[in-house]
Amino acid sequence: MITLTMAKALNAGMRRALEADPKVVIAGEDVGKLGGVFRVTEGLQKDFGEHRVIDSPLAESGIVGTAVGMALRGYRPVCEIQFDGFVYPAFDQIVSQLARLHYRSRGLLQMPIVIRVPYGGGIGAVEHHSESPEAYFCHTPGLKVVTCSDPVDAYWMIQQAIASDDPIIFFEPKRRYHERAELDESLAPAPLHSARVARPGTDVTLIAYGPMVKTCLDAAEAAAEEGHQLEVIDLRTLSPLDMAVVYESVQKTGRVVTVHEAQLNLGLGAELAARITEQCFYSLEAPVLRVGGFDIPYPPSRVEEEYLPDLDRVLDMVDRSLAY
Amino acid sequence: MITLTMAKALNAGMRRALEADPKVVIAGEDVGKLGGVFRVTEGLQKDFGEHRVIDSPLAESGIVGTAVGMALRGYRPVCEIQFDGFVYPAFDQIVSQLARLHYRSRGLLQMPIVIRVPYGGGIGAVEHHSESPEAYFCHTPGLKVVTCSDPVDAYWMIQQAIASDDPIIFFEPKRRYHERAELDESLAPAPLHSARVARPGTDVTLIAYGPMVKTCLDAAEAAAEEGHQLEVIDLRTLSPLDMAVVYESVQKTGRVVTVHEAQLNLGLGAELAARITEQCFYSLEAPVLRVGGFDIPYPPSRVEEEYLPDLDRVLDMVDRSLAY
Amino acid sequence: MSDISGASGEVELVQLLTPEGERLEHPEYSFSGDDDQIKNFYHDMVLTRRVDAEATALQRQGELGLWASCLGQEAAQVGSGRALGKQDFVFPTYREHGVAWCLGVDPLHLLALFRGIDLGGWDSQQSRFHLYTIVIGAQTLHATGYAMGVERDGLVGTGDPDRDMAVVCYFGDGATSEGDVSEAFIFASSYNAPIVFICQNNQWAISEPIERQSRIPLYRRASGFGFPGVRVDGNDVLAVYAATTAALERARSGSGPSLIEAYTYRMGAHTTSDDPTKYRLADELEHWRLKDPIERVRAYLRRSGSGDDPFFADVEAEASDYAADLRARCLALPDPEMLDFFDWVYAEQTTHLAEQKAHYAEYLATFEDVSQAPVDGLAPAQSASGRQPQPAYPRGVH
Amino acid sequence: MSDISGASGEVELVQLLTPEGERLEHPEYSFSGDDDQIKNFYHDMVLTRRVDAEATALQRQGELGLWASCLGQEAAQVGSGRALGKQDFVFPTYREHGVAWCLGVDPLHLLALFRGIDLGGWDSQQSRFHLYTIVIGAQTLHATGYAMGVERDGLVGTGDPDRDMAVVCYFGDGATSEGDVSEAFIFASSYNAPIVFICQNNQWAISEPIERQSRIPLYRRASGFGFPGVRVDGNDVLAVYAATTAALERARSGSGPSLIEAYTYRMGAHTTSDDPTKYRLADELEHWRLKDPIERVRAYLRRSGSGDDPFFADVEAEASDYAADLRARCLALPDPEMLDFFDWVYAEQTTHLAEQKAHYAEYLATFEDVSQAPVDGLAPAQSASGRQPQPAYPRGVH
Ligand SMILES: Cc1ncc(C[n+]2csc(CCOP(=O)(O)OP(=O)(O)O)c2C)c(N)n1
Ligand SMILES: Cc1ncc(C[n+]2csc(CCOP(=O)(O)OP(=O)(O)O)c2C)c(N)n1
Ligand SMILES: [Mg+2]
Ligand SMILES: [Mg+2]
Repeated sequence: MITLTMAKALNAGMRRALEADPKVVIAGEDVGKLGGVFRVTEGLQKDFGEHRVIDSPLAESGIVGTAVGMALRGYRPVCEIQFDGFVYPAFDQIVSQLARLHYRSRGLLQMPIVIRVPYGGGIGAVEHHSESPEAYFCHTPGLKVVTCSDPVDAYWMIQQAIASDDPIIFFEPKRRYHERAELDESLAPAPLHSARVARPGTDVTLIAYGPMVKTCLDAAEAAAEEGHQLEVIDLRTLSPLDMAVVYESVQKTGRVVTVHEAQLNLGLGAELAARITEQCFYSLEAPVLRVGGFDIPYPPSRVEEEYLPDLDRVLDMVDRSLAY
Repeated sequence: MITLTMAKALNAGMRRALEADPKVVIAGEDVGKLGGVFRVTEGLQKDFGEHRVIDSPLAESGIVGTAVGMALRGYRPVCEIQFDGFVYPAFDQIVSQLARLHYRSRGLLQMPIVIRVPYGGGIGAVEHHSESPEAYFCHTPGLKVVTCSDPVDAYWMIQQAIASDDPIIFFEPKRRYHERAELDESLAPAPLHSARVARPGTDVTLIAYGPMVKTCLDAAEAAAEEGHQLEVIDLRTLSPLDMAVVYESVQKTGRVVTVHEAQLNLGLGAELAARITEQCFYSLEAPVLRVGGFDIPYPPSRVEEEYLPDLDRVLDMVDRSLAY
Repeated sequence: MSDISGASGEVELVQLLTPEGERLEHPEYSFSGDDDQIKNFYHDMVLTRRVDAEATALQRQGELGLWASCLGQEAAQVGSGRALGKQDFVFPTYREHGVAWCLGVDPLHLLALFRGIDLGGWDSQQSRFHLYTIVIGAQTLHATGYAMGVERDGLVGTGDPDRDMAVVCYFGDGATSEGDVSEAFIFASSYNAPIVFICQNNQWAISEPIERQSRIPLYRRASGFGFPGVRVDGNDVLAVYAATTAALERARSGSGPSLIEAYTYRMGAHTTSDDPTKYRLADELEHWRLKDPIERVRAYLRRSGSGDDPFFADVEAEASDYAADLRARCLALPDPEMLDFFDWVYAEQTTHLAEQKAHYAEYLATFEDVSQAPVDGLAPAQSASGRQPQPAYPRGVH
Repeated sequence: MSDISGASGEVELVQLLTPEGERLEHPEYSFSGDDDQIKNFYHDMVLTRRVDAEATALQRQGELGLWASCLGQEAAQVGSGRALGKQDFVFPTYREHGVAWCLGVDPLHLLALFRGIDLGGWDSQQSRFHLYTIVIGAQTLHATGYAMGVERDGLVGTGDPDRDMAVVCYFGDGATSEGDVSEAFIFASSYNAPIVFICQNNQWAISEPIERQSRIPLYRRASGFGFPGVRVDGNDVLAVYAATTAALERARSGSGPSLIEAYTYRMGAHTTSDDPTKYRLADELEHWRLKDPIERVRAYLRRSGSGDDPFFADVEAEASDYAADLRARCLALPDPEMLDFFDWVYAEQTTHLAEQKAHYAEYLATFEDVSQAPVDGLAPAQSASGRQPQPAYPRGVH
């Protein structure tokens, strides 16, 4: 049993993957000597060499496009995009190539590529360093999208993602990089594409993922003091969604609040609301309510705490749900 | 009163805009001598010159990025992206620059740019030529997104879009380019960002846009024979959504089916379902149901008719809605 | 300022066979094969052209949705395709039918794609010919990444001809403007990847002439990225073969990337959807017709005596038979099944898609109940007018 | 194959002032200004460095979220910034504080951005200094488009110095790998746009050395795109000034784009978040310290007698005062209001956002009801622990 941060857990998970399979390579800007701007790949180039931990030229489309080529050659590339806001130059390669080569080849070719994206706000950064672009990728068939909310999941999920034969966009909640947890390696990890009930409850279901799981757990704690038992679901997998866990919870609580940092309009909350309403129409006591970033570009850091959903905004929405 | 196709209507609208304002320029691949692969810009370079109707190098990021620069110099560029599937190389410039310069400058700079994108399937094309990427842009704050469903709207909306000081992604349903309608220029056009009831009805509301409006009107016609009065809403503006028209309809019918070609998962139907359910919770007799493309990449053309929502699939969903 | 001489001056073009069929010497490049090999080139080019013509005809008759003809580019494609070693791997655009031919890809697969049956049905790993890429320039990065993998596999510079390998990547003149292509040049140069970039400069990107993309000869683009470039007469199969052979050798030996600009001409429309009379003059076509890649080989073979009437007649006959057979096989292609596509999205199927597929299958079944026997594979989608009676609606997860 | 000579050979570097402060002649470039102008350069460079140091200090003290220092690049920035004509327009990265200075942009605006108050608060049209662009390379296309607009406006090649204008675009060595930059080169060349690309090659892109991006000198990239490039000593303010002046002249006269590689060094960390000891050796820093851009001008001015102790002392004093004042103004900057941001998304506000803003305002008001007077502007967001009593919930359109 060891205690480690999410950043270290990801590092350890990648180390495991590099050890386990010589075809695993890591590529990205500054992932080598520097170990990435968040030090998530620290020490890996030193131990596995420049051929396996590759500092890429400053070109995101190039990073993903060459990863596609390496995958065709039998490699399993793990690409790092330095910050969420810099994934867009690679959008074409991700959406039109990476996501489709398996399909285009009628299942003959595989694209075992992981694209790691530190995402989300709350770190006081400048523009383009606090985005939550997950919905773009969830709307793209052919991709799978996952995100971890704590070090233990980080450790296992990165290994599972690397082991997967499908392309996976792996979102890492950068403001949780330095939070710690205990890892007991003897406990078997949950399947990659499964959601989990992070806290059981009976009154309202909070659905969150990545950085917002902690916020929701805090909210549930606060609500408990006021006598409301909130169930918190950590989605973990954003595409495909593990709706079974969600439906089960909703059938019990009849009330749902979705929470994410991304803009509300066409964010994950929309899809959750649509599916839940269709599937649990007669169980819902209130409409699915959504908390999220406002429908404006991420603001400068001095107001980001207001932009980001926090405990108060979550509880406010819980109250609204309960008021139905 | 003249009869014209949607392609000609767009051409006429752009001609009007070029005449009205010397700062309007058109740019894109093959928009000059060829008049675009769909001939939508036919004759414009001949009449307005190479300085105003610009054949661009084959580089979509370049087309949008230089348009941003031209806009900063006071121009009003209208960019053509040749096909929906080729908008992705420009994604970064659209999402991180075009959508944000007004915001970044605290309202000082304006980005009066229109990006025309022929979109959607049904024309028997090869890969990347039949996509419906509108949700990506609707999820992006700072952009406005519109689409026309008939020649009359096409004629006015393109002019309104060019006149707008906000960046607008203008989706043109390519399979409707050759459908005809009568244009009476003496009738004032509706505001750009408004939805319209394309056919009034009482039993179920069909919400559609672009190419699916015709499909829904046909479905309503067929349903009428079976005694069901479907109300068809043509959204016209996808971001911002004109929800007032939608809510009014739903309060009347209590049943909604959304229809689009785009993949269902996180498509526009999701956002519509979420908002409608929240706002009309007590009026809904059935959950908002969605018809759309399947959650797979667009298939080869020999099966596209099965992939695309058609009259049968719409009516099937209407029946399901009525069965609640 | 650094000089940009050559921008307007005379540009050297490697040529080993004139349009009149005369062999030329070149200080750097030579063709060391014999006339039998040249006869094989001739054979491949004629067959390529015949297949291409058949495909165009099929499109005109409504049997294909589209066709991108390679007419006029046979030498650029066969010359480079035949230079490939048996380990080398190719990344094409959507027009490399002649290269596909050289690698033994059944043209039926190409037709199937343009017929709308699939998005690329051949086994690209086995044929060493990657699937066609339609997004302009995107494949240049895939090719570069593949070459980086080859280098990591230790398959360059070993000196063992059975091990060393290289990657060839094709793209058009228009493609050179896409950011991806420049990024590919940067990665290839930075990692010294074993790759040969072959740009078929056919003078046009749909309606845009090469001048819109570059004001200097394209082969010079490479020098700014730190690797060599050369312009060859793309209608001269010997020059293309020689230059490709040399560039492949260079790549396999570990000396890194290079660029070949095959200077040629798109004799046909961009695709069957295009009407080139809108933007280019007939003269230009006439001018290039005189440089035909096949005619000059025929002239040479006649001149050298290696090709006689029976030889030419045989090739012609073979081409006709091949085309007739191909046409028949094309018409016999079965239509795809919509339901299959749900299974090709992921290596590991998701519950969501499996359910969506199941619901669609149930939906389809409601039609079959009515009509008992569907008229053909497309029956369900065609029944939009005659609706089925109310089915028992499964509550759908959409 | 075209030669790529120069790849490994000696590279010419335009230098007009040695690190020791000696003036040099150059066949193509010369500095025709007088010592007063050089004193002004000195002044600008010292002030730039002082502002930069103050900003770094403010960041260390928690007053800025981040700072990207331009330490060591003052000559590249002031030399080019001072060469600008009064019509010319500039597109910077996020590090051009010295250019901003030359264009009269109040450094307070730069601090405000890095403090997290706004995303760029200066009037870019009025100052002719576009907002900072953080996405690497994106601004090169904006600059090119702007230059295309200038050309369309008929403001090149008129010969009228009050009319002709040009655009200057800055970017780093790392940026040259981004597809956008190559596309900008293509558009600029294709349309013969009046633009000067200035690449400050400071040898590093965060932790990646220039060799990762290019194996040949960067200025040579231009030649492959059909326009001239030159490498100047980026720590030599006279050389940078001379080369920029010439390139601007060229652009204004209608002769099209050119590239200047200002060969310099990033003396500090990439940003205050970075720790360069992880990836580079102290030697390198020492080596470059001897080439300091300010020291050599000081040496020259001393040597020529144009700069005496009082002059240097005055500049120093002015810099200190300026910095102290700037610090005070920085600390006095008011925090932004979240609600304002809703109004800056669109030129024409949408109902949706107006409603979202109104709902958020209502939500904020529920807190004020409880606490009567918020302690400061951020009060509502800070009240996460002490919840308000149940408010009367307005039914939200979220
Ligand atoms: C990214 C992208 N943009 C636009 C297109 C549409 N398109 C298809 S082919 C073509 C021209 C390509 O010209 P070139 O590279 O010279 O190749 P050629 O067709 O001449 O062989 C264009 C613009 C595309 N396929 N991909
Ligand atoms: C598209 C994009 N990718 C990555 C980054 C993160 N990033 C910021 S600065 C930088 C290095 C830039 O190097 P260079 O162009 O040499 O400029 P310098 O910082 O040295 O002035 C990187 C990778 C970014 N801002 N934008
Ligand atoms: Mg071409
Ligand atoms: Mg740098």
